[in-house]
Amino acid sequence: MKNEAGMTLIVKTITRLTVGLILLYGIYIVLHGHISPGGGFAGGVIIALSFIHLMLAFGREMALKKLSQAAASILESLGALMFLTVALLGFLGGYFFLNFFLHKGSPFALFSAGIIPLCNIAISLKVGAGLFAIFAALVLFRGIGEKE
Amino acid sequence: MVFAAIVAVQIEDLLSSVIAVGAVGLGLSLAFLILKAPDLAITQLVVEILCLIILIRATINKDLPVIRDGRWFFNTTSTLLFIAIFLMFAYFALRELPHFGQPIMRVAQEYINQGKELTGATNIVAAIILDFRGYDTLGEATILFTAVMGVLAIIRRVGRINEE
Amino acid sequence: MSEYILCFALFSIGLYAVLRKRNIIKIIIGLGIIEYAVNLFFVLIGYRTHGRAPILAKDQSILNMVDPIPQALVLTSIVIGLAVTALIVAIAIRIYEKYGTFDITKIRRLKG
Amino acid sequence: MILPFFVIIPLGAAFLISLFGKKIKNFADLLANLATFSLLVFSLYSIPQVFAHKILVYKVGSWIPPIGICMVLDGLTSFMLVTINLVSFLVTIYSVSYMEKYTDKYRFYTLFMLMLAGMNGIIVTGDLFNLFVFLEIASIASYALVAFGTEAEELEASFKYAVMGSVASSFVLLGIALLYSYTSTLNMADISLVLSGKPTNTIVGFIAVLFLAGFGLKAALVPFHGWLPDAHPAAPAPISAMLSGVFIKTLGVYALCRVFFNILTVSHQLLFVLIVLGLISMVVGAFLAIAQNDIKRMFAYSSISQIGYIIFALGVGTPLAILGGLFHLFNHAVFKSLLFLNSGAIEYSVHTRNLKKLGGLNSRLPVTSYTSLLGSMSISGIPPLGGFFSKLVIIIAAIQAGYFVFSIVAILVSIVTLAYYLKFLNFTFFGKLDEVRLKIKEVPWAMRLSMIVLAIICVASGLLIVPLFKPFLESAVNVLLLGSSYKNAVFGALK
Repeated sequence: MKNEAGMTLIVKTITRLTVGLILLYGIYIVLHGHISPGGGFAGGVIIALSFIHLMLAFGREMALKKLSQAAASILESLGALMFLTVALLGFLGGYFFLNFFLHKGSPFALFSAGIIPLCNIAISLKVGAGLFAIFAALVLFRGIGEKE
Repeated sequence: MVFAAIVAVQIEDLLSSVIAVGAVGLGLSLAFLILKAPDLAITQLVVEILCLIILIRATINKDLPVIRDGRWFFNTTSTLLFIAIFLMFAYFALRELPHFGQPIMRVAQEYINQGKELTGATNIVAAIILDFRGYDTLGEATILFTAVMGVLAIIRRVGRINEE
Repeated sequence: MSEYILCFALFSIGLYAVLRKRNIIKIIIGLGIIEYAVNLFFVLIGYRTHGRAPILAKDQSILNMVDPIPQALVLTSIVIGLAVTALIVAIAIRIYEKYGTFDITKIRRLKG
Repeated sequence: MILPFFVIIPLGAAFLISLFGKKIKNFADLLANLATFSLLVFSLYSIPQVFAHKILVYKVGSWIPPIGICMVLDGLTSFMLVTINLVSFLVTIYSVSYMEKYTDKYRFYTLFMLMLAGMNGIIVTGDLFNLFVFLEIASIASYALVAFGTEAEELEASFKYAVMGSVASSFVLLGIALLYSYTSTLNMADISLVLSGKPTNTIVGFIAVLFLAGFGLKAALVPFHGWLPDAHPAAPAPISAMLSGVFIKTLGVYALCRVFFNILTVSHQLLFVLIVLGLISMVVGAFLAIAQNDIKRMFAYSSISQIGYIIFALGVGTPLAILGGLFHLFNHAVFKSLLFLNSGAIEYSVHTRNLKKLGGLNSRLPVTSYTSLLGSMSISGIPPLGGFFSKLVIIIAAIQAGYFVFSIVAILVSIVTLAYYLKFLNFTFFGKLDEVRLKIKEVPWAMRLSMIVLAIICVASGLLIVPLFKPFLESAVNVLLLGSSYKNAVFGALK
């Protein structure tokens, strides 16, 4: 499998420069989801794309070293559980999915809008890890005899 | 976009047809932007990229003989006839909708008027999907989770344990 | 009106692809096109002439915005479309591995 | 107050199983059984609640319904919840032993729990788009579950099913889009309120046709039935039992009657369409079932035929007919899942499903053979069992409503049903035992237990129809009869 370890030098160099930026952009989109366009889903997909980018450029070992498939699926379950927990915390106020922060913070600030940023983070974790897991599974499938 | 869609369906080479679908998706993303839906434009764009990567992954490096479509004239005509009838009914039904550009906004106006005070989020779409209709979003996250689990389950190399 | 009709035309193209094509990938593409058409239709019905995007700016008092609900719904349905596509592609790859073809008429082990 | 738990419990269980299932042995079995058991308890608890309050509305996130999403508990909801959770509890017990054949058992439980969450979500929701979302959860989980064995046939069946299912979902979503555009709201009661203020016209008919196509595909009515005979046999036996037993009813029949009766308040022409579709399904399903040699394929066609009965009864539309239809729905859920579990048990011990290769299993698999005898007798309408009463009620109601010809057809189909179940019993359990199979043993206790319990319910539903089931069923029927005044009930409960 060594001959598949990535593309040419140019691609690798550019990837090294851009991957960090893509990841940062994804995180930015997630955190500002309640103020500007974007949100957990778009941000999560961007985060997943940054890892997929890495995988396409450097081959699968490199990307899986950063984030293994098992870790990805665990992260995904954690994200899902976190979302459910946020929803369940609404029971503190008596209702499922209640936005339980009493004062919502000043609009336009980063820390505002009650549960919305929390939900965004949970979703992005889930989406990012989940899509990466799908992709890794689809790619790994073609490397015969590697899995298990 | 409609043109690109026709190309995508009719072209014979699979890779080109996948790329044509990409064109449809990007056109859709632009359309969302024109229709004042920036949230959707971003999401559609990135989702489209991901879809394309997955689809190309599925088609690339496979020896693909060009598959000719069925030559039965009858079946194609009947399908087209069915679609034509569907479109005709759709036309009559659509005439009774509110005109383009003037939605009724019964519930939506309340979201716009009070969304900021009630949730504190200035992005009203975010306020709707995560607060007013947060339960839907839980379902949506679950769908993705289901798909991941499904893919991981289908991709397993050995499905059954042989007793023999 | 013409926008709606074009949207339905897109829907029909997808439907045609699903019903008549023999290649599995083409069928998946058809499903994707149907998905796009429905999403586009949702956003179209929410559009308001000279409306603004439903995001408040710092000192904005105009409330002439496009309908935000369809946008929220479409966000959900885009993700649903992605999930379905991923799953079907996974099935298709497995089918390719088992049969060595994407032609649906050659994949006929089941009868009826 | 109990309503959100119908979704939270299976969802939480699914997430936890996927997180810890691989590490801790037997964790998945235990948690899944615990979850389904608690769901059963909750759903039984909902019955007295409905009798006490008639209708309960739960506001998610404390938003008032047209703004937020609400969950509604009424007679029909609690009826469906009891059916689903009863079957799913027994099926989980069964799959503890049965699923040992497959690898990655915890993934199976995760998907199973997600499917259950989807179905419960469909039942409890009071919001149209939310219904669509949960419909998709349940469908996607079922696509994956059908392909769980990852053999060629299973993948092919799953692909066919997934394509048809996605088209169906698109139709439903298009219908919701049109409805939203027309009424500008998504809450079911609110839609009904807006629609009652407008004259009926083409668009409502068009929307109804879209919904009929979408939910009809999910329910496998005859013009749209192509996927079912492939998908149901391909799935592992517990999943076939769930799919045939409750899945097509939840996604197809329940959603269809909720939308048609409570939201759109359909016209007589459309109800007549339902009658015709039901009748065609009945006849075609029964005659195709006779010709099958694969046990599970035969059962799958028989499911189409029985769904035909239910849709036919709903189409007739008189109170008695709806009562019969819902009672038949319950009965069919019980005996069809019993039969699929039996077929799974046969496959488990004999490794074939071909009727021609079976025979004489009576002596080797006593529990399986007696329970499937009961199931078959019940489905083909032998008097003291549940299936007889529900078919009788449907036919009487059809005659009362003046559909003589149709009811004669229904009786004839019932006789055909008896014929093919006799064929099944004859080829499987009686006759000469193959000498190779002298050593096979009865299936493990968990599988036996769930089959026995289902058989007991089969008998009980026939004997106890009057004292126990009638009030229970009637409260469900009343909801459908409410028709457009459903909205008043929901909004009344809010105040």
